[in-house]
Amino acid sequence: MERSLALIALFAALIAALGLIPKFALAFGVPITAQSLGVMLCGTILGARRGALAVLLFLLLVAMGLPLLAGGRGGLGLFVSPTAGFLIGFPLAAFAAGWITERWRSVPLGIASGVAAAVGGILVLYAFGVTGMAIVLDKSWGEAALLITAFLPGDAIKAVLAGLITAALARARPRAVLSRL
Amino acid sequence: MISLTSPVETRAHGWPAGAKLATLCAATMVLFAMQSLTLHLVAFGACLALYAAPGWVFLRAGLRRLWILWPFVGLIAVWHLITGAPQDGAIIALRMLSAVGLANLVTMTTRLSDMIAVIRWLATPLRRVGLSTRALELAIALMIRFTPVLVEKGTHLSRAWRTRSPKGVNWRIVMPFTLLAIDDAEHVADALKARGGLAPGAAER
Amino acid sequence: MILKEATPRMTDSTAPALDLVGVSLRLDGRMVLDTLTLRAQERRIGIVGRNGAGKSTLARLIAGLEEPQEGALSVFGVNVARDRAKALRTVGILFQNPDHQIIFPTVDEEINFGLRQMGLSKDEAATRTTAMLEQFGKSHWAGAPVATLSQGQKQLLCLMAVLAMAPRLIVLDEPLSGLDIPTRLQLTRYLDAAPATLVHISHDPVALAGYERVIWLSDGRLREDGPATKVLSAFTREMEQLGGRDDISDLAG
Amino acid sequence: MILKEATPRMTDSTAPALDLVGVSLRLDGRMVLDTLTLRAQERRIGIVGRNGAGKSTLARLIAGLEEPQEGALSVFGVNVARDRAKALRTVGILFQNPDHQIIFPTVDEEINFGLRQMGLSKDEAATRTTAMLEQFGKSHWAGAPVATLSQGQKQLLCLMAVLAMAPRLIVLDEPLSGLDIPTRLQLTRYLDAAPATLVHISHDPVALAGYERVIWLSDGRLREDGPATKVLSAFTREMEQLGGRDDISDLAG
Ligand SMILES: Nc1ncnc2c1ncn2[C@@H]1O[C@H](COP(=O)(O)OP(=O)(O)OP(=O)(O)O)[C@@H](O)[C@H]1O
Ligand SMILES: Nc1ncnc2c1ncn2[C@@H]1O[C@H](COP(=O)(O)OP(=O)(O)OP(=O)(O)O)[C@@H](O)[C@H]1O
Ligand SMILES: O=C(O)CCCC[C@@H]1SC[C@@H]2NC(=O)N[C@@H]21
Ligand SMILES: [Mg+2]
Ligand SMILES: [Mg+2]
Repeated sequence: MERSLALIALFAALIAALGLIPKFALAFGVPITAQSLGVMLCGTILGARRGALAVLLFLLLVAMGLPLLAGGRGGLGLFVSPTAGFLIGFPLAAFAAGWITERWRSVPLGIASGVAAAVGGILVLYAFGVTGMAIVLDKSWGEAALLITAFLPGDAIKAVLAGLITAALARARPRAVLSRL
Repeated sequence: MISLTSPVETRAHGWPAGAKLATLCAATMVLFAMQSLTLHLVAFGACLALYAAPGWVFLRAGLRRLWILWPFVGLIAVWHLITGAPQDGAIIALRMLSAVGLANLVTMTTRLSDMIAVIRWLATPLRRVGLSTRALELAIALMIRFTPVLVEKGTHLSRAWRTRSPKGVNWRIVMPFTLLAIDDAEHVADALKARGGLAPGAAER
Repeated sequence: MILKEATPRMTDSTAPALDLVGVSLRLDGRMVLDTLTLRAQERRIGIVGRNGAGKSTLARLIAGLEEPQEGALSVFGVNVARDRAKALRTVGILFQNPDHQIIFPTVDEEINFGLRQMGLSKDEAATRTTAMLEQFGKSHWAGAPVATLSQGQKQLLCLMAVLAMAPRLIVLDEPLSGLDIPTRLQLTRYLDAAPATLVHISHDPVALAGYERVIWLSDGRLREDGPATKVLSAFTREMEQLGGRDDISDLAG
Repeated sequence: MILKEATPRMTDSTAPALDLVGVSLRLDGRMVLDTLTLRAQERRIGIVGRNGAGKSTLARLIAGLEEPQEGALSVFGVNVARDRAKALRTVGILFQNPDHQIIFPTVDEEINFGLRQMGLSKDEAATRTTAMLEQFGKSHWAGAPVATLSQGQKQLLCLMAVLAMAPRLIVLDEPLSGLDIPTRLQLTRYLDAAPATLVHISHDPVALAGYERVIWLSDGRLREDGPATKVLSAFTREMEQLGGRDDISDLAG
């Protein structure tokens, strides 16, 4: 119980720490950021439920006004900005990544978690992100989807990294990879 | 970014945390609504004055924490100079500096326990319907704790590296740092458990 | 059933301070503690043994942070690993490494936390924190960031945090190792006078000199167990003999 | 110019082991080391002082991990804070807390790292790592995960990693505090015989008994400086007198 709690808090802090890596602002208001790597890792390492909880914890503090999003942003205002869809999608992305990592055990962990990170952090997350952008920027779903291709190369790299890190951690500290306990 | 401790005890440490947070919330909303460069200059000046009020040591600590924003300010400046809208750029940069500056001010002058008391108060409806909010309160406390502690541990790690290497840290530090973070979480879990942790009965008040 | 006998449901005032029956613990496939059986009523219990003998692991078991894979363990009749709420008032632990113990960023929050966990109100906890700091002449530490304390200062802070909670039994894992001489002397007197039962782990036989009972662990097993005078003299003799060998390679572990 | 004199560009075989001229260090606005001036040629230098006196901070300065805000510091003529490549062969440090020193997850990686950084080839480094482990009778530790070592075992590992690099001067921050008696005795003999210059920080005057020079720090200032016999007896007398007071609140810091 205490272990789960500490690890959830740690991963929420990890997302915040990744926010220190400078984001790259794009004209339509959704930045390229390293923080979605943190979201993927929450899922692949902590598993579906705890991973989603870690992301929710992070979002709660962002909503409280702590400047934890890349570039030192925070506050309730973000949840009505172009980036809102992504923020809402974050916990579900972690959940999806965790769900797949937990269940897909027939391939090596590195591959399973890499694919899981891609499904959660790209497929699921983009679905929410595009919807959010379409609403806030008053664009059609197709137009918004087109804008979002700018994220693909970066997010593919993040998914690979998530797979590598998860596998390395499983070797060094198997007990910490809650998604596979 | 959230480092909770201030080098000196200020008068603001005694103010109620809820009021400080509410004011911060309101101030941030105003900042985002304001579109005038003059007003933003005034707001930023006021923010600096708040930092200066408790004295030189506090001001220096506060400015050091704001300094990490310079890449963003630089990026915004370059971008808006290229696009030919320097005034917009100045507004965005100032708004960011003021907003982060104020948020840091609140965190620097508010004890973690006071911050959590606010969350606890906000979560009152959950307890009314019989849910325990203890885990939530602890999770927030721990998350806020991890950020500065990880920075500190990272400092120790890069120091250890420098004692044995003429060059600075490289990518090989990633895994050691990850393990260090995980181990720290394990130690926190133990330390927490040793003092009652989430046990029912512990800390129900 | 043995288990039931060793771990009655209620805190029992007649139950022995420590009661271990055939306790074993394996970590990552390594037998770290091997069928320990021991029952102690004494108020001052010392634990000695070489590096890697299993002392800190035993400390964790006594504090209820780990559950034995075999056997049963209780402290004043409380099954400390299971009944965590009761364990809080029964046993406290000072970790060997202060960095493993400190959770919060400032000195007063660290002491305060345990008190709040015990159910004290905000005001009561604050009062007791202040009193504790004052008693140790450290009032000026109150809001100080823990990160700026020296190693010995951190150790003292950890000790204050444990003592403030006033549990019936305190496990001290090398409490004096990083402290300066005056602090060590004064703290020894303070601990000697403390009402709690102490389980004190140390590499320094002198620190355990007046103890009623000393347990010598060796490779996870009970090597000797008895009054301080007897066990410590046998221990010291063997350690010095081992240390006298000129072969650096005969180090523990 | 004083600075130039105190820190000549080349490693100078006649330069004193330690050369501090008016060294001050302020951390977060607090004066932690206050205009220290000291020049030492001795091969065995001890440092004593109360908790929070600034011993570990001085150790970091000597190891070149921190730069003095005022004054100049050199080790065997090397400006250790600036000239990191040379510093590596000149000075090594054993941190007070092994957790602050260990970087890598396995024992052999940890020892190997420093050797590789010194420019040894892969094979040479591996050979020296194996030899070091063997010399201390710890060959079986080679691939072991550091996380499973006990505190004392970690301390020993840190020491092996420093010794393997064979720097001219080694700063030891309480190297013996967590070690068992035999290890302590054997290591003391081993260190006594080591060719390196030692700067040994300790709370235990006995550990510094035979030293040629002992420095007593107090509140970041040089309190006394001279041969071990003289400084240690004054130090011990004052410490025991302080410790004899019945007032627990007279603790350091
Ligand atoms: N997770 C683990 N996996 C395998 N072995 C472990 C693990 N944790 C501890 N050990 C081993 O158990 C033994 C006992 O460790 P412990 O920390 O209890 O020793 P100790 O008596 O406290 O030593 P010290 O005097 O150095 O503090 C050690 O040999 C250690 O290597
Ligand atoms: N970052 C910092 N900011 C402010 N004060 C600091 C900082 N780091 C250390 N100090 C203070 O400097 C003093 C010296 O610390 P140092 O760790 O050098 O002591 P020490 O002599 O090694 O003590 P010990 O015997 O307990 O290890 C302490 O009082 C400590 O509180
Ligand atoms: O900082 C924020 O406002 C949250 C931004 C969310 C950005 C999304 S996450 C998926 C996609 N990949 C990126 O690099 N950025 C977007
Ligand atoms: Mg131990
Ligand atoms: Mg020190």
